Amino acid sequence: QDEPLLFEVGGWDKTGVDLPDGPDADDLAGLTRDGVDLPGLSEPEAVRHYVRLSQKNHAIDLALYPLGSCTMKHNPRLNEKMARLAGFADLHPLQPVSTTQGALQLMDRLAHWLKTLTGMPAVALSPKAGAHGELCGLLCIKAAHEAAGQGHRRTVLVPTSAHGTNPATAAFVGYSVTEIAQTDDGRVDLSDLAAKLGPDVAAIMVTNPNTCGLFERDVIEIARLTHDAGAYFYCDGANFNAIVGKVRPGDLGVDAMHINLHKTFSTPHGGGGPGAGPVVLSQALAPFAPAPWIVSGPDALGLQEQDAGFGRMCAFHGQMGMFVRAYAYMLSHGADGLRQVAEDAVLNANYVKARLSDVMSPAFPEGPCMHEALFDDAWLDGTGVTTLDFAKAMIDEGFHPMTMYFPLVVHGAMLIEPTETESKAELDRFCEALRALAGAAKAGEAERFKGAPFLAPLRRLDETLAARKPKLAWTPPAE
Amino acid sequence: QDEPLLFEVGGWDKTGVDLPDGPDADDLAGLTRDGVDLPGLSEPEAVRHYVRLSQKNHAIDLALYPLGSCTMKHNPRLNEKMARLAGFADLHPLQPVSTTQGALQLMDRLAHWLKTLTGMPAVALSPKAGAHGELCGLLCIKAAHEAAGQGHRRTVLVPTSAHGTNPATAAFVGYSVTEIAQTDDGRVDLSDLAAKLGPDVAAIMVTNPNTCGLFERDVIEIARLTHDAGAYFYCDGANFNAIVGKVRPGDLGVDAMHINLHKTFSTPHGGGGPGAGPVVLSQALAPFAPAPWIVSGPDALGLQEQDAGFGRMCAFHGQMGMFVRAYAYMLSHGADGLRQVAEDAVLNANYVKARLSDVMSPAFPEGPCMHEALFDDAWLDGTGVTTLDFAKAMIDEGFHPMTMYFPLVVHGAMLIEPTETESKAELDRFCEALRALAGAAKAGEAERFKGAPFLAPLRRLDETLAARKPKLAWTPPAE
Amino acid sequence: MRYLPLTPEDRAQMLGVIGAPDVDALFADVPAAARNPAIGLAPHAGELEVERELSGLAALNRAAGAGPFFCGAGAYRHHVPATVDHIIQRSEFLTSYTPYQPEIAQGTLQVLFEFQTQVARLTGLDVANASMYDGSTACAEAVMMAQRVTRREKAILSGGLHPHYAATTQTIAHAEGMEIVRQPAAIDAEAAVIEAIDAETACVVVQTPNVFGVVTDVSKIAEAAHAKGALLIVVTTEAVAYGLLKSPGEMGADIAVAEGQSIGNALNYGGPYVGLFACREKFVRNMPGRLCGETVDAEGRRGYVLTLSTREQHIRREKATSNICTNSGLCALAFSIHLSLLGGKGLSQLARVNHARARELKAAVEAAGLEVLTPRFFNEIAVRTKGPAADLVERLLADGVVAGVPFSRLDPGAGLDDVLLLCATETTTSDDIAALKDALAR
Amino acid sequence: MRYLPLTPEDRAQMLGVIGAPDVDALFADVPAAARNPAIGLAPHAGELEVERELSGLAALNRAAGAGPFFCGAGAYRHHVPATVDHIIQRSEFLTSYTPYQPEIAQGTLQVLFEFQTQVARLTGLDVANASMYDGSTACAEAVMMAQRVTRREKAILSGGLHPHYAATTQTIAHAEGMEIVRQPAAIDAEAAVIEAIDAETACVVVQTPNVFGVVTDVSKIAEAAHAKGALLIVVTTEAVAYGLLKSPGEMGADIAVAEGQSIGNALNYGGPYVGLFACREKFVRNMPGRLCGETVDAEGRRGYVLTLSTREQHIRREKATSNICTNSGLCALAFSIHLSLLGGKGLSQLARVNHARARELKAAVEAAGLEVLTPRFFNEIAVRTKGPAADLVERLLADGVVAGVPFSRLDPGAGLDDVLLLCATETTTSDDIAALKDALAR
Repeated sequence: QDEPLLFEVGGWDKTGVDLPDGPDADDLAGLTRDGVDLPGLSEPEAVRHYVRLSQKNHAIDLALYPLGSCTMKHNPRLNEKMARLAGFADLHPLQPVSTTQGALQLMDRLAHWLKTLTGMPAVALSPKAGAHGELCGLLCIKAAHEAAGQGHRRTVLVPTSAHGTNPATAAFVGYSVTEIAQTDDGRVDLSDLAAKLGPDVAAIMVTNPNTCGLFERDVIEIARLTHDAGAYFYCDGANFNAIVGKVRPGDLGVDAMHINLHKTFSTPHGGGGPGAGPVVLSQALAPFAPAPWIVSGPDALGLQEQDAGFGRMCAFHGQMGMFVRAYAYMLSHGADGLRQVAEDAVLNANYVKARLSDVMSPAFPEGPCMHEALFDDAWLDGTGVTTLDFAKAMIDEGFHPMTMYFPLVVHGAMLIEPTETESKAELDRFCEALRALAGAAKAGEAERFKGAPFLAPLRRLDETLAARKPKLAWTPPAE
Repeated sequence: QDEPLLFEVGGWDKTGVDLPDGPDADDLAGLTRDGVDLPGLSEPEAVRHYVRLSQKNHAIDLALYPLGSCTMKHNPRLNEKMARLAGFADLHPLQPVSTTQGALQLMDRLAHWLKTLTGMPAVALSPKAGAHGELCGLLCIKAAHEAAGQGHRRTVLVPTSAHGTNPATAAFVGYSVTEIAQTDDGRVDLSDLAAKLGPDVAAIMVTNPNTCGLFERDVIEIARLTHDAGAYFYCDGANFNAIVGKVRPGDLGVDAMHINLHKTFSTPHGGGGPGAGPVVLSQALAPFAPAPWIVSGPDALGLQEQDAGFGRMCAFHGQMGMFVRAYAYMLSHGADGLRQVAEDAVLNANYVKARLSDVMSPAFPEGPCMHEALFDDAWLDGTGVTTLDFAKAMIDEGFHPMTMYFPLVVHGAMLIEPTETESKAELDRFCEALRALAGAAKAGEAERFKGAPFLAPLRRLDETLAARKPKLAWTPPAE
Repeated sequence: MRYLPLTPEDRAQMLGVIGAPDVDALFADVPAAARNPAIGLAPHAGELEVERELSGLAALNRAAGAGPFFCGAGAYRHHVPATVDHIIQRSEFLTSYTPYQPEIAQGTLQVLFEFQTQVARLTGLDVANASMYDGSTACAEAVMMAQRVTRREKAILSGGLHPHYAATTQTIAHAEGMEIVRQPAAIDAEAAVIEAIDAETACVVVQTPNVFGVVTDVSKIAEAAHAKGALLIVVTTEAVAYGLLKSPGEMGADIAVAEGQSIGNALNYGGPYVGLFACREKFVRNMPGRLCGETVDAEGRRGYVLTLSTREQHIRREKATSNICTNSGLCALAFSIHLSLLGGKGLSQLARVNHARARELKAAVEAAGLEVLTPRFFNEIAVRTKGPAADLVERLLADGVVAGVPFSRLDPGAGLDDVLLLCATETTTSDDIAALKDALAR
Repeated sequence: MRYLPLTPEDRAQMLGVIGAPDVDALFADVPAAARNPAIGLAPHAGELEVERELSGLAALNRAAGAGPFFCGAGAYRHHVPATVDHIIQRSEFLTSYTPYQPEIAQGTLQVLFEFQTQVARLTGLDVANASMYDGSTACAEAVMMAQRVTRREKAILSGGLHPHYAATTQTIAHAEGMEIVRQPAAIDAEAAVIEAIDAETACVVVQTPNVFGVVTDVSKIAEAAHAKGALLIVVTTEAVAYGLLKSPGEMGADIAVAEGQSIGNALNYGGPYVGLFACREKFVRNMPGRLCGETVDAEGRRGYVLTLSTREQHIRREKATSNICTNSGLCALAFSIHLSLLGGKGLSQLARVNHARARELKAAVEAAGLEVLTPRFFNEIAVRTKGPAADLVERLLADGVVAGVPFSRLDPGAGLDDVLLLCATETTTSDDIAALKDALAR
């Protein structure tokens, strides 16, 4: 049922807080506004508004959320509780550092875990999300090249299968982007890479495991070629969850890699952030990392907040609230549990792949996948059903659709990432549902797909209308 | 969709906690059991199980919950937060009292508010729910009579409209129950009361406002007659929310009254408890109140835990967690806000009554009601629709049914209590839905009602089957 | 007022629809002299102010977790997973009513069905109800149920029963007309009830582990009771003990009651807690409290309803088996969630860890020169103090150690002033125990 | 492992279905030498142990609420209603993804639409996006957006802009190829930017209240900028100020950015926070970040979707307006809930209370003999200290007072070592202010 906008139910002179009116600000004459044109809700109305709205959402707490490349895993509630301890949540970023030693210790320990797990000597904690971390990594690389008199290197090589953030970030920093070809088995084409690695190349950006869900089995050779060409190896760490505790990127020759704490270390996605994107760095890049930086004093930890590396990524020290959650997750799993995370994530994905390969068409049937199973739409040929239709029909079965049409290198791609926190029973329920849907598609029940979803709070939305005549804010109804 | 029982999804050797195995209890040879035959769930599975289940419930946070006599009002989240402060939640009932002075102060202040709001000199805090409070009140009365050599008084008078707990409690204590007749306008019949008040009567139990939602306008005369007959006036305080801050039962001659903290003071119902039922007492009854009792020392508060009054109602000091919530609610409202609570509760009920009286039949059309509006089923005559059918059809409109077939004195009773925390907009939405349903019933659309609900997680349940062959625990499927 | 949605304009409009001049007209039935008294209480306060006052009060208490802590005696400090408290705060559980409308209360109902099954299996009995207020009232209800089953009036309470449970039972069951025979408090007193059982005995009530921590195999008591046509009621105040010890059902109990607080619920200074109540199937129609049963809906789908309500007060009124209306639903939910996370395996582990901590505690107390009185224990022991136990507790408190519960606080007349009850759980660290030992040695 | 549902039996069965001998076979593509390294980190720990470690670390910090506290300078301690934190922890908000599938994400989407409307109205501008990482990155994005709109390369940053915002903008916008002219830090420096505007200027960035607390009417700066074809970007680090002060839009701003932490969000030692970003409608296709728009579904019902995504990286890749992928959704939700509780009325009240507390603070500081440098302020003032402000902060800390932020910590090179920034909010009590005054007087 339709939930009105708060502007339609709120009272324009109503409030859900009890505050005094406060004296007039007579010292600010001429600088003040004449009221704020926003409705208020009493607390019961507010609670109901948001609880009702919430029930229109799918969530990982409700069912499998198999968004490949997004890693929707269980978010432990312990982590939420820890992040709300007054000593963390009610702590000001500019208090005297002598009053925040616990926070600095936590950041220092988190850094130690990140460095140890990746086999890298340094980590910049402040980036606020994965894309922000990519930016940080490329700025380190740029600064390193400039310091070495290599500022003329203006090209970044990116595989066709890369996340959109990779070329966007490279372009942002002023690099020109050149694509690297992909082999038939879904990996970087080494000969194309070698051909394109020249004196103008600043870095390569490779996701590993890559967005086809495959491990770049030539990664050590990729690193060697890159380094030989005087370029740096930026690894997109979005899929680190597939190898955490199992493989250290530092052992593979990586120079910089961001880590999405919400993907690998379970901080909640929250309907689109906040994330956190610390960047681990090789010895060569470490000196160029931005402020702030934790420094060890004789008796206490300190913060170097100025004049570090290439500058500053944001106002304070990064996403402390996410650090607490991620560190709680790490401690909970330990070295043994984190390796198990990677193994179970990969096992679950291969299980889904195995159970669906006879009714759908895997994009790379040979060999194991890593943490996600990629299918193309060849199996839908002639059914009149598209990847999109199929995905929307999943909604009616109680599941969130998989990632669609990504990576771009696979036609009608369907990228399924179950994560390690799904039980076999839930995987079986999911596979049965998809098998039944696949059967229906092949049996010519196209209408079941074209109109889907039927059972969601809304039917398909008109995205074209939204973009053609953008309505981005509520306006009062015309009188 | 069906959510399996945890016994069907849990693993018999699985656990969602990480504990060491622990050493064998070799010192308890012969006294130990061979494992515990219960399944476990990993944390992700547990979260999903309960979140999915939760979405099958209606809740006050979702929509109006007009259960007359149950008082489903908004539960402020501040109160939940306060009850979880370590100083309250992580406090043992048998710690040295010197380490629990804040808890005792809170109980003392809560007692002060309860006494002031009711105009009564004493309050026993320990009863754990309303019915437990009734028991406490009657035990005080019994003890007082016995102390006065009036132990022969064995009868309790109860109006026909009373809550079932009243006669049940009286019978429990060994009293015989005699019903008092009701007048045509829904109040205690004074002449019947006077006739039945004799030397054998220990007490009367009258709810005020009564379960027809009406104020006993002769309450002072009722008290006078009762006291003149040597009996005590027990008031069922379930409906105190209608008069809190507005009328003090002590001013009306009441000797004992329990207060459901979850009804008047907003502690959450929690799907059926925990409640809390402190009992305010007159000077005559105060000496007989049970242990424990807060006592004021020169420097600190103490607890008298033995040899108080008629005995002990439960193991410790009562529902402390509910005390914190109720006290937070009282402070939030203050004396002015609590009076407003009563006024808005009564206003909302009268508004619903006014808006529905032309399409339904109010049981007592004359004069205002208090906090709930009572209808009978005369208006359904000839429609083929029963009160039950009508109530079930409300579910399809997104509302919880009102209380049905209670009080027993009204045929096919429908008792609607909106509470003060409903907005006019929600009341209008509710009244419109009921008006439309009433129209449908009268228009002969009986099928819409007989089969209702259609849109709930389940259709009507077979209660007869459940009672005839009780299945009260899961059993493994037969092989 | 932040919790009141009506605006002055709303109120005026609504009065217009009602046809009342003002809101006071709606209170016309209230005697004028009693209407609108002056209430000498503070006016409404903002959330910040309320939070300040309550936080201030909370800060005057010493939380159990603030340092070494050894109190048990009917309430136990355990670690509860964060998930439990998260789920019970979901609106759909927290702010729903008793599930009288099963079509829109299947969440609560299925949980209750699962809870009943869990309790039945823990206690080794056939059926359990949907919870009671707490362990002590469950004990009183069990005694009264025995009266209904046996049609006898006498109940014998063991000297090992928690004195608060005995007092509660005495108060309530006596009010209902029963004769309560309470045996004198003694450390290892369970077998003594056998002598007292006679042909008028409705039930014997035995606690294991008892209030002194003593673990007892009650099989012989069950035999003796049954031989005389009496029921055996077994009480447990520490539900975690079910993870290690023989279940009441296995030892022949007819009714088992327990305090369930240990699983899923905080200490809360004594409440709210959750009473567990289980019995043999043949007694089910004499049970007090709510019961949830399985059934089907109009389309044949499995579902759950409250059932056998012909026992209850809202149907039977003065003929009900009990006057109980509410149960302890949300606490039962917390119990059930925690237990579903533990599973049988986790509960066994937890119980073993508790037992191991208590063994460490016992060794430390003995090393400090005190005599341990409890021969067989789960996670609690009774200790003989030199001088009144209450004095020792005060002295150790000055050293920052909350040393336990003097038995005299529970039963001042028992002549056991030199008995101190101490408890250790998985939350007790070796440092805590060392601090106690050091303080004792001072 | 409590978060991992697979049992050993599950794993064995699944490997069988896959046809792999063991799980390591699935990692065959990983170079053998790099597989399964020894990781020198602790093994897994139970919830109790993890809670102990983190609680221990938290206890090493002094929470802002632990005593008198006057830090602001870009992060503000306000009271957040308990309802806010309750709602954002609901599974359906907390554990959902970016709303790419609008049919099952209307909850998140409608909230974003409401948030955008709230931000547009607060800032007095036409459109707002669905949030940014924080205020500082929003500022940098605004500068780069001005470049896209004006096709000019130069940005002028006022000397009143928060030094961290200036540094962030300098780093990021410079990397993208812009020339950043940062004016020297000065107390009341806003008007100075007018001189610097020239025909190459893409934008001027002015903060009000500025980092020294100074409130400025930027209308004249807007006129000057527009006269030269440049945009005016107005920055606010204290969103509560919107409740009292003229909005950026009303004063002629083209883009307004702000730190939204003050509303609905805790201090969190600096993050996560929520950046607000609003602009005039004509610039909408040059905006960074996510946008939510209204549309209809296949049955004509109103609904919401993410829209204009042709600006974004996942569609446009290297031609995107920004590389941003995530926003700060949950913090935006908290902001929106708190603001919907406040309403315009409550926000105005809150702002007035803040202002009144700051006036009390100012009077106390002056009474203690210090010079207040901020001529017009909202809830922050800058004070001239005798000697380095950092030393004074250390001295007062010994007296239990966290006195504020030395400007030198933000910008050590500015030569303003004797400037201390102090802030008061509704959480600041008169006792707190008295404690500061007393400590200053010592």
